[in-house]
Amino acid sequence: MTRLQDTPGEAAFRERLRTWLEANTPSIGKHDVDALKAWQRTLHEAGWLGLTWPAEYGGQGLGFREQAIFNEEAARARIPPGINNIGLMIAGPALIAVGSEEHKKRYLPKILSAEEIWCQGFSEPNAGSDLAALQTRAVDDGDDYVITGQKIWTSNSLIADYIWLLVRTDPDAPRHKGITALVVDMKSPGVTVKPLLQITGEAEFGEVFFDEVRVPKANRVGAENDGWIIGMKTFTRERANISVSLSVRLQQQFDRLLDTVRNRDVPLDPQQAREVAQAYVDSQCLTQTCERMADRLFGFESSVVKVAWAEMNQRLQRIGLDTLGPDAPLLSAGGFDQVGDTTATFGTEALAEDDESYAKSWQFGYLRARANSIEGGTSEILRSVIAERVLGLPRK
Amino acid sequence: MTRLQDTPGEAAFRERLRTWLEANTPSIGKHDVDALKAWQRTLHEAGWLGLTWPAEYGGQGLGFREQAIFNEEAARARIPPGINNIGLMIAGPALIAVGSEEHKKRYLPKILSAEEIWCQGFSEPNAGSDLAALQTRAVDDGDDYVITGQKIWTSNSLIADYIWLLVRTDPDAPRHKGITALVVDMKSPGVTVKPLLQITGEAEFGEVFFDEVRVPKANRVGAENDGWIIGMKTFTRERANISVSLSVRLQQQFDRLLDTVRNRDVPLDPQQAREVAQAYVDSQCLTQTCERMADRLFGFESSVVKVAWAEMNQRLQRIGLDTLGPDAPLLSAGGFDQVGDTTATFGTEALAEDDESYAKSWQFGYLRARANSIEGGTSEILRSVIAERVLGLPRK
Amino acid sequence: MDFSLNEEQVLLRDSAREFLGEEWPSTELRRMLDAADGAAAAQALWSKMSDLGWPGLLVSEDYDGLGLGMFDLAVLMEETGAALIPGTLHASGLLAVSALETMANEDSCQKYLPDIAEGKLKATAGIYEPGSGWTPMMLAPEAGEVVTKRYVPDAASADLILFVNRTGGNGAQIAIAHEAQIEDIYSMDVTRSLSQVTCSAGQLEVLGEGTIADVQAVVDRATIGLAAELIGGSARVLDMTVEYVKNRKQFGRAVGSFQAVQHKAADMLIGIEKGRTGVYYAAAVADERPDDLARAASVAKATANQTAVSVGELGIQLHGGLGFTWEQDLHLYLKRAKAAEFTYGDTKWHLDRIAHGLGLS
Amino acid sequence: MDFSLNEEQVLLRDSAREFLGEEWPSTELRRMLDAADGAAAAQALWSKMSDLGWPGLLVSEDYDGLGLGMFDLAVLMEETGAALIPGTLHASGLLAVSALETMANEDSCQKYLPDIAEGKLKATAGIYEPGSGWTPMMLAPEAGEVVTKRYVPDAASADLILFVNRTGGNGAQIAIAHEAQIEDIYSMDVTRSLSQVTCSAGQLEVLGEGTIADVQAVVDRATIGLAAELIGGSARVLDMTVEYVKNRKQFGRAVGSFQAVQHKAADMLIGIEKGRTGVYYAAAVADERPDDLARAASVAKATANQTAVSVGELGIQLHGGLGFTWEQDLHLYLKRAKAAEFTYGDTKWHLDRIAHGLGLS
Repeated sequence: MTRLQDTPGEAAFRERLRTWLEANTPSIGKHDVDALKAWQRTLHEAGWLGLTWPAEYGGQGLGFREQAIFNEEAARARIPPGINNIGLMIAGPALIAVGSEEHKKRYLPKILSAEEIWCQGFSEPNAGSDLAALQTRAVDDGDDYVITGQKIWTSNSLIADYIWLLVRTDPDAPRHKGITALVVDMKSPGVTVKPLLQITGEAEFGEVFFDEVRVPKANRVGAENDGWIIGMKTFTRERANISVSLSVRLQQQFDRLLDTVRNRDVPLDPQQAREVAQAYVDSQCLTQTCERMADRLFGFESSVVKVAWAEMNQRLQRIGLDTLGPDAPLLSAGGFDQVGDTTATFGTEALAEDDESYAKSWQFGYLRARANSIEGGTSEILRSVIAERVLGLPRK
Repeated sequence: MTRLQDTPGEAAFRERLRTWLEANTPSIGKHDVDALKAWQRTLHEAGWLGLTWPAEYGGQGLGFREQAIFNEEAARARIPPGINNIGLMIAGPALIAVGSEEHKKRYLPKILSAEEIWCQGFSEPNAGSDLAALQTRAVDDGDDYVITGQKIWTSNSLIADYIWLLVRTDPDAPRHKGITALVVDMKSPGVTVKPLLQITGEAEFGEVFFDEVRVPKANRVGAENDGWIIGMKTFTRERANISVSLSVRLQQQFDRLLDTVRNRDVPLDPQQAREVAQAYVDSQCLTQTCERMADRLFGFESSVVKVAWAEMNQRLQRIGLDTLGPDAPLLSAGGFDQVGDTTATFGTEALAEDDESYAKSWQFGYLRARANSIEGGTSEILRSVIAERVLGLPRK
Repeated sequence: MDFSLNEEQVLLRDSAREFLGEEWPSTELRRMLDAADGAAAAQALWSKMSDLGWPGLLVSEDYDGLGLGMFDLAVLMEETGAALIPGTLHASGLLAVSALETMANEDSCQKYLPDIAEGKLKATAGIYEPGSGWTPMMLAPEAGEVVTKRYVPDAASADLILFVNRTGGNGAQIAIAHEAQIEDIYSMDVTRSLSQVTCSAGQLEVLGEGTIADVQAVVDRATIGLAAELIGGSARVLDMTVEYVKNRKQFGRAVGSFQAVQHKAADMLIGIEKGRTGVYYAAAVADERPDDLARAASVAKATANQTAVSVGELGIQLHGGLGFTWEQDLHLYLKRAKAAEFTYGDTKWHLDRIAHGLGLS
Repeated sequence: MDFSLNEEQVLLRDSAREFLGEEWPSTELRRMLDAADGAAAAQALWSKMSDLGWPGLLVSEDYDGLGLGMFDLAVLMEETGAALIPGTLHASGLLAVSALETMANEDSCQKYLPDIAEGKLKATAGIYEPGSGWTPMMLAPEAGEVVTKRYVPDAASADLILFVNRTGGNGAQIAIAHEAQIEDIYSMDVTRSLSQVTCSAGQLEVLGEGTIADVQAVVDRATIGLAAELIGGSARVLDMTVEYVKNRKQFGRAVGSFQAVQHKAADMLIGIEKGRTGVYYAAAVADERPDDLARAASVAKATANQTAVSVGELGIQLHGGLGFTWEQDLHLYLKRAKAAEFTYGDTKWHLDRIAHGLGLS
């Protein structure tokens, strides 16, 4: 019995991967879309993407362990951010689970190769936590649906080729019964995207507007009015995949924190040192909890990891910021590749997209982390999910 | 404009009181009932009790400021615990507000003199947070009510002469409409009291059982079935009075904490010192918040103070315990008049009533404080009260 | 203790709220942040505030000010904090005025305070230096050829830049920094201007002498004002949040009816009441019992830091995704809170000072 | 990493749960605490546990033990922690066994371990001394005429009391303390016996030599076991709480349907899952990668401390007044948690050790 070490097969996989990453990992800014696409294609061609996807759609047909090893090694190598994470982590797995053979053949390979970038259109201005309140309308018109409405909080929508969309096909049915899942080409006439500026100054999300957009019924996933269940499956998959990548992100953030505090002029006082040690405990426990609960993460228990991660990351970002001392709130203080200048300008311009040092700063991290307890299910909603679905408490 | 200093009248009152307390404050253990009664009588005869009560019932007819000064000076002088606090802080003020002239004349003077000790019978096993669910029945029988049922969490019930009681007089009315307030002689046939052992090992509360207890209708306070409103008034009064005394208790606890940490062999590390400083901040702010909000404390805003106090005191007790180091969980470690022996015995006997050192220990304080967020309204209920009644959020 | 507002204070508070509601709504704030004529927006507000006498609120009547105290200013600054006004009032009407009144000689006070009180002269004071942290005793023990002051509020638009320097041991001086070089630095709080200011020693015109304790007292008064601004901002965040959760519906009911939302709103109120107490107490101490100023200012700042950051974070959380948008003003309050948390000492610094005062370190 | 339980471990866990449910229900625990024949209750349990081989779980097969590892013991100790058994298994089967196997010579192992494994000999080990805190390097550098050990678990009923002493520098020894004087000390955790033990230097029979690092390793293994007990206890508190809030009705509905209750229960589960991870990880490290033992044990203990105290407090809160009664078992879990928090180093101690290992202090 060895619990901590890889099996011989896993060890060989890890060794090959590590060697490959050492030789091939580039440095790419998070806004350089073309380079990030090229990097994903390189990863895919080398056989490191879609590890758990079936081989016939371009995947590798491997297991969760290999995916976990990939995550660990990718974090270790600090690979650039994924440009098609929605496709790889949400839409792709959802299509594998519920899509038609034709859809799988058509879409999955190009998700892997980053030829087609995906986004996900679930949330609406009046349907956030209460997703079943969604109002984007799809009217039956022969071979097409005609779609009108608005989605919000759509990551990657500014660069996406396809959107994984939930629409209301039957407005008279009970809330959960009239919803349908569609794949929609973002280049369809009538689709417009507006960037949604966030408190960080970035527009990581967008608003997507549909004005009588025609979508062939062939793009429907599953049966008409079956979209709620499909949406829920997407969600648990989203949370499971997010859980795995979260633990990696928390490890990276912790390494960054360690860099920051080791580079201080003044040593940490005992309380600050304990705060960093606590972040170590948190990041270790989260990573290992993901591994320990791996077989339960496609169920409601993924909420346990998601809630814990959100709070741990918020705490970690705050520690990183707070340990910087009097300069903590100053722009370009304490990024992990701090450029050291103070040329940022007043107001939103300070937050221009190409300001990489800001994007890697603890100020940015602190602000961005505020969304962790909102995105992918608010911590309030998820705590109720844990209570009712995992612990079995009564719903009312 | 002077905000921090007493007016000349207040200063004279404070000076007289301080001199008197210095000369007269005895040291009495909290379980020495006779001595505590005698002490209260002494206080009363010297004119220091019932400061805000009308003179015709033995009070002093003074204002809130004098009461606040009394609380401050009493804390400073570390006077013994009050034996009749339920009478002085809850039943007395409630009678002044809603009692008949006859009741006031009959009961109030003896509350002040501690000739008659009072307790309060509101909570029942199935009516805790949901007080309106109370089931103790009062059946109309000519000039009497005949009472059957059970009360729980009744402070002082083991030594009380009277109980301020809510009963159900109309079981068919809506929950809030069939409740009546009564004064019941605890020596009435059919009343039995059982001590309720708590996690501290003390029996501060009791269970009170009523088995066909006859109570003259003349003992009714207010009209029949008007008890809910009277109970609510009692509650706001309870919380207001508790708020004032809480701030005094928190000051005392902070002084105790300071004694403890100053007597350590090893100096506090920076984090521990900050924890104590934070407790200073908390206790200062709570005391002054009580003064600042004095005119609002008879309303729902008393909940603000109650919730804050519960958490501050829980934190303070934990700090006191935790700073003791490896011996922290050991009995008779770190009481502020620590006896220094380790003669306590295994199990409940360790918690015998006369073990004053235990009662003053941080272990006791930590355990006792667990109830702070339950007694007098759970923090969960009170946060909803704040949200709905103070902030005006919708109830559903 | 008496924390109730007198008639004048109630009037001051209510008229300030009304004035700022009209003159400094979110649209004006946004104009200052985003538009080419941003500086004009700030200047227009300053002129109107000057008409009301706010820059001279603390200035004694001898120098044509209103001659009011820190308690009055705290009441006003709750409102200016709620409206997120730029930093000129804080820099000129509080920090510079306190520095001059505490350390400058009579002639200098005569010369500058009346114009400052009138708002004609916008002043600021540079105290801290790179590496000094927030501890005046860590200032360079004597001036080198060049003196650099960091974290100087509102220097870019100031007409008069004062330097408060250490002069060896416990000595200190206040001086005008002529021909100072101003380099903007930018903090998360985009509503306030902050600079690093450099002046050659030869260009310093000394206005008076004092002690390091005087310097600390000046900063402690500014600290109380900042704490008041933070509590005022927090109260506004709670108002916005209450309004939102009353109206936002999910699952067929107002989200404000869910316990998870209600209890967080309750925590926000608890923090605000506690923080307001700390501010009023410290302001009263500043007016009446200056010997206790250091500890009282630390109580106020420690509490205000905790309240403002926590309320700012909860306000965003309870607004859900909307709270995370640039368009909503909530982030401006959180950024102000987070930046102010480190100004004049962070929470740990103030708790350390309290602990030291209690003999614990 | 692979944290799944193998078939034997599932069997061990399930059978332990069943066994303890039958043999050590609350009534037996209460008999031990309250009744005149309390010691008999504890002894009866010990005999039955011995029949199952638990005292020898860690003892190698060479000495007639089961030869299992820390991971197996952690799985078992979650169950014994859930049942709040007295301290004999921890003292004899974990602390004393680890001390002997790590530091005693072959002859001594041969002589004592088989009887300990069989449960015939109840052993314990005294390591810490008054004033040493939880840091072995703080032990007296050499034995005086009398050696006093504090916080010795279960010494009162032990047949064999071992002393682990420092012998100057980094040296350490293990010895039998003959004719030791045992003075009971009492902690909040009324379910466990704790003593201060004194022995004259002449009565120490040395069984082997080692280093301070060995001593720390022995304690680190005991620490992981204690963390496992805490997590098992926490899981039981959550079970009790879920059961209660499902059934307790107020305002016409189960209190478990209120968000304020639900979210606290969710927090309890999150803490338990995190803590269980810490324990399993540390136990695996103890078995497979002893070089990382110190840091892993600190991760486990820091997390278990936080989880157990918080879950214990929340369990009482969610039971309302009932949770505050002596009659309910909840306080026994909280007291165990709070006492254990300080045993083998409190949270600050472990965070300090992690920080030191990360090069931060």
